[in-house]
Amino acid sequence: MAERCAVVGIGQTKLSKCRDDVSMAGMCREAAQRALDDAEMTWKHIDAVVIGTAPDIFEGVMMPEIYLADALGAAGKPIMRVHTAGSVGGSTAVVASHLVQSRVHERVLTLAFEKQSEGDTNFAFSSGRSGGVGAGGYFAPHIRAYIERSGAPDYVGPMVAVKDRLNALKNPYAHLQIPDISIEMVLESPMVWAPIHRLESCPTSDGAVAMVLTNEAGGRRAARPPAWVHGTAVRTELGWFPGRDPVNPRAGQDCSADVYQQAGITNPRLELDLAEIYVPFSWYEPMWMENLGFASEGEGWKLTESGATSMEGDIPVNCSGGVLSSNPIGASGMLRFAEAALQVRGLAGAHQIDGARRALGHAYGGAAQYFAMWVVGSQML
Amino acid sequence: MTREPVQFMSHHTKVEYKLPAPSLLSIESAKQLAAGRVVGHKCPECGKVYVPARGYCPLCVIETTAAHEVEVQPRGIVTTFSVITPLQYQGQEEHDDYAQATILLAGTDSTISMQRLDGIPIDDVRTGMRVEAVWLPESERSASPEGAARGFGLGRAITGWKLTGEPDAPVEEYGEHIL
Amino acid sequence: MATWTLEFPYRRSVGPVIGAFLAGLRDQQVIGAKTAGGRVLVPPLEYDPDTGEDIAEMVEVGSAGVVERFAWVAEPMRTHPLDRPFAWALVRLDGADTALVHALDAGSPDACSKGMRVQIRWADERVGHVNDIACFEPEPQK
Amino acid sequence: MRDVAIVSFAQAPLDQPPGQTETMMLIPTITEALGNVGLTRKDVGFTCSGSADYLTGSTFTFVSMLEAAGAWPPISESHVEMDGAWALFEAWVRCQHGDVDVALVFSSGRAGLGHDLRETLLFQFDPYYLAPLGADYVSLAALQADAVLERTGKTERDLAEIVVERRRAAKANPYATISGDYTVDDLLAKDPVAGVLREHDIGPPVDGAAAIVMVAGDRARDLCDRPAWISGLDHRVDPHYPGVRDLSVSPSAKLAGEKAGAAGVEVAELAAVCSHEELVLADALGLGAGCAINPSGGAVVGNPMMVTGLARIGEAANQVMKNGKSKALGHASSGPCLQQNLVCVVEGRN
Repeated sequence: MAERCAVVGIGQTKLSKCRDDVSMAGMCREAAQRALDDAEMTWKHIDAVVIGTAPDIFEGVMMPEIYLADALGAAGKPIMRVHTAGSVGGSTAVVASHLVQSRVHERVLTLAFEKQSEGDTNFAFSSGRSGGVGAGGYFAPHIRAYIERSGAPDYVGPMVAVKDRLNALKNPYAHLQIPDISIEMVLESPMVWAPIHRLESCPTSDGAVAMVLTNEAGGRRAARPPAWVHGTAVRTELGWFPGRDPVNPRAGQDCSADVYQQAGITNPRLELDLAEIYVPFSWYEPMWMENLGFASEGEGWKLTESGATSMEGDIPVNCSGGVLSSNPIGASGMLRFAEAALQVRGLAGAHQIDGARRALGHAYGGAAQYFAMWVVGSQML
Repeated sequence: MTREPVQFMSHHTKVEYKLPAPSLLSIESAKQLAAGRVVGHKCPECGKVYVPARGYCPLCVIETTAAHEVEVQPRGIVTTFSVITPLQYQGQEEHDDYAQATILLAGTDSTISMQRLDGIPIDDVRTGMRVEAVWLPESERSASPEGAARGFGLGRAITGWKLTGEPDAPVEEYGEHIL
Repeated sequence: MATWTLEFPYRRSVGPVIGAFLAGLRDQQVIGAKTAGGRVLVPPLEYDPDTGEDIAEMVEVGSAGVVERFAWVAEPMRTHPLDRPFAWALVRLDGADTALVHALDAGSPDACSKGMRVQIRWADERVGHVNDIACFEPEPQK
Repeated sequence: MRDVAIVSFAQAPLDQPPGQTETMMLIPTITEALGNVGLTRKDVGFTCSGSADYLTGSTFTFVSMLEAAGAWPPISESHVEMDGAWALFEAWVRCQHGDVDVALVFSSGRAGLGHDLRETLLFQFDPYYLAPLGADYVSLAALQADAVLERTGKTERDLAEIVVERRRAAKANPYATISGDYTVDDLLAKDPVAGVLREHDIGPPVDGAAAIVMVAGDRARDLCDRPAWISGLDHRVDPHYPGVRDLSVSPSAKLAGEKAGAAGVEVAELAAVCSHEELVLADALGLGAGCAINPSGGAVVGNPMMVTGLARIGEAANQVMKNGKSKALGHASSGPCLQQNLVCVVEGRN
């Protein structure tokens, strides 16, 4: 029987276009220190560090755990770095939780970051070669296929774009703060990668997020309410093969089935109080609602349209503002995991869902082929 | 003492990589394309046809060789597309909007992505269109694999795809091959 | 053989500690960091490498010091700070407890020795960069 | 802890056809590692790999390596941008949960692609002081070599003797880049590259790929006559900046060795990319005169970066599985001057 795992400390930086006041280490440190403070721990309490970040070319620092060891108080400790494309923040948290569940370590600091302002995201995506279309150019055809397949009305994507930006106004850490956001404003923004408007796509952000994970005994004596890990799962599939369905990838379905099974969930829409889902382009909300089993195939957009995914709905999605409002790429997945945990701890502030007891954190990456998820709850499973 | 703070520093990085020698497979593929032939490999296990050939079937994870070569017609169906407003970054050479299509080649199980369309106004691009290859004049084709797009396409002998003029394909014909 | 070059000018925000060091270099002064335990780190690290704690304060140290170790390079690489034979050196500046890695321009390996006194040769144009230190050179005999 | 053993290890041959991709290097290597113990990709419960984008200057290079892993139907999988030894650590942790019995670990790298690894690895260093200065890993290693020779009283001749021995041992290792009979005087006749280090002291960067199969509990005994049971696995890091450390010693290797139970190993495979690093590591790990060091030749006869550490663990496991040894150690390292170290101790049980 694996050891239980509890999230007892969470910290994040203000997410913004450019954190020009800190170094890379300083930015990571800010999130890590806040997580330690939340857990009422010091650097001495930490047994191991697991970090995650997206491609090294973003910041021009190869294997950044080497240089960040000092800032993360890792001297004399184990430190490792996970990289699973855009899902990395989620996968990193999963690896950290496994270190606790396997009883290899008692208290693990996990952190994910991206300081995109150091370099140029689109340069990095294309490795400086011409013809790069960015993530939006890659995913636009998948989105078009979803719209054609489901017959979703064209305003559903803009609805998501508005909802998540309105949620972001309740999250002081969120990057984009657009108080007058409206469907009209989204539709009037430039069409960057048809059918994706500029305001239907995520920003590029600087930021870091950190969590302190510990075992059952640590969770029981935590300074503040812990979030208990009810299940974790990762799944990966080939990014390309004949007959692949990138719109509703099987790896995502399998991953959610696994994590629900661990958490004892049979009807996610009824049994989960909210979800923090990796939605970098607005249409991914309805697409993932289907992939994650909240709606049957072709019906995901109706959840958005009916308001079910708004903060007032029965399955609120991305109360934090989500990736559409803040996207420090390597950290974006862990932010989803951390926001889910904040909610079940009752510590999400103005974007708190009252009485949230169970929540899903989700991240995806690559060609919609890497998935990482966890379910966290206010009670021990 | 107070002094003007330093907030930023520039870190100019530069590494020169030697490109790996072209593989025998890419040399063969380029040679065939220069001759106006589109070839791929047919997996001996699952029977799927891959164009361009990769030298293995990613589903069966077995290697494929020249013995598994098949020729296919340079025509296919647009399965999905996007209109791109090129992002500008260091190294980007694209500036104007363009449509990029994913094409299911006739007789294959593999789509080729990021393909350029030729003579089709952006507003007229739709899924299901039947297209055929537009070739560089034979004299201008290079039998060298250099400059071939990285894994996405068919090199430079084919410059784009134009309408065949036939009626669009029904979705049943390509719906399983969006990507 | 075909080559391709990955080249990018990263623009790094440096934060207060590294920023203070770089600003000092621009003004021909060397600023170090003192840890809570009293160890003076030069170049200043943002965090105490032993304990992980924040550093306590910034302190000025000397621009000359002692060579702890050196490694002679007869054929410099393109990326090295000097284009003639030189030594990489670990230099402990006066007032510092740790050593700075930089180039020592001493002409020949025989002119380098452990414990020798060296001083900073400042770059003509200083912009707030580690290369504002052009290199180290032997301190003139007093 | 759950009993987990290495049951198979395979490496890609040095001689690869032109234009060979990492994926193509990995496909037969993984097939061989699994096939050695009668397994296929379908039997694998967890896959973990290690690689680094900067070795090819491309982004997301690890994604295409999935095609060698066999990622359809979807698999439970992870990747570290670190030497494959850390992927092995992650897989070992995953095996502790009890629901996964068979794990596949692999790594690959193109350190031999032709770029100057000394330039490429500048990206590994702190981006404010060391990287912009151009303080490359060989130059920093030369400063460490000086510290080591000073503390131990050894000389460049001793370092050359290590290299002569390793190259001789490597004659029996078809995966070694350099092997053969050399004399100390021949080696010392060349001019140093940096400080006391000559070309022979520095493991030549090469392309490489390797795979390890790890199996838990009784299943390991079923698959392998003499599994290499992982009795200890630990990794530690030291502060980054070389000027704050005593370069003549390696506290992180010492600690990792203690935690992993390195005492009493009969064989140690050390990822000492430079000859003097063996001296630091042997001391830190307490390897006595009775311990055979790098019978494969080690990393100084070939450095397939990202694979170097994983291959050391594989070689150590082979000492148990195939050579009847009862306790062997595999080591991996990362960062300048042996900043980060991983120790894996494997044991044979009768």
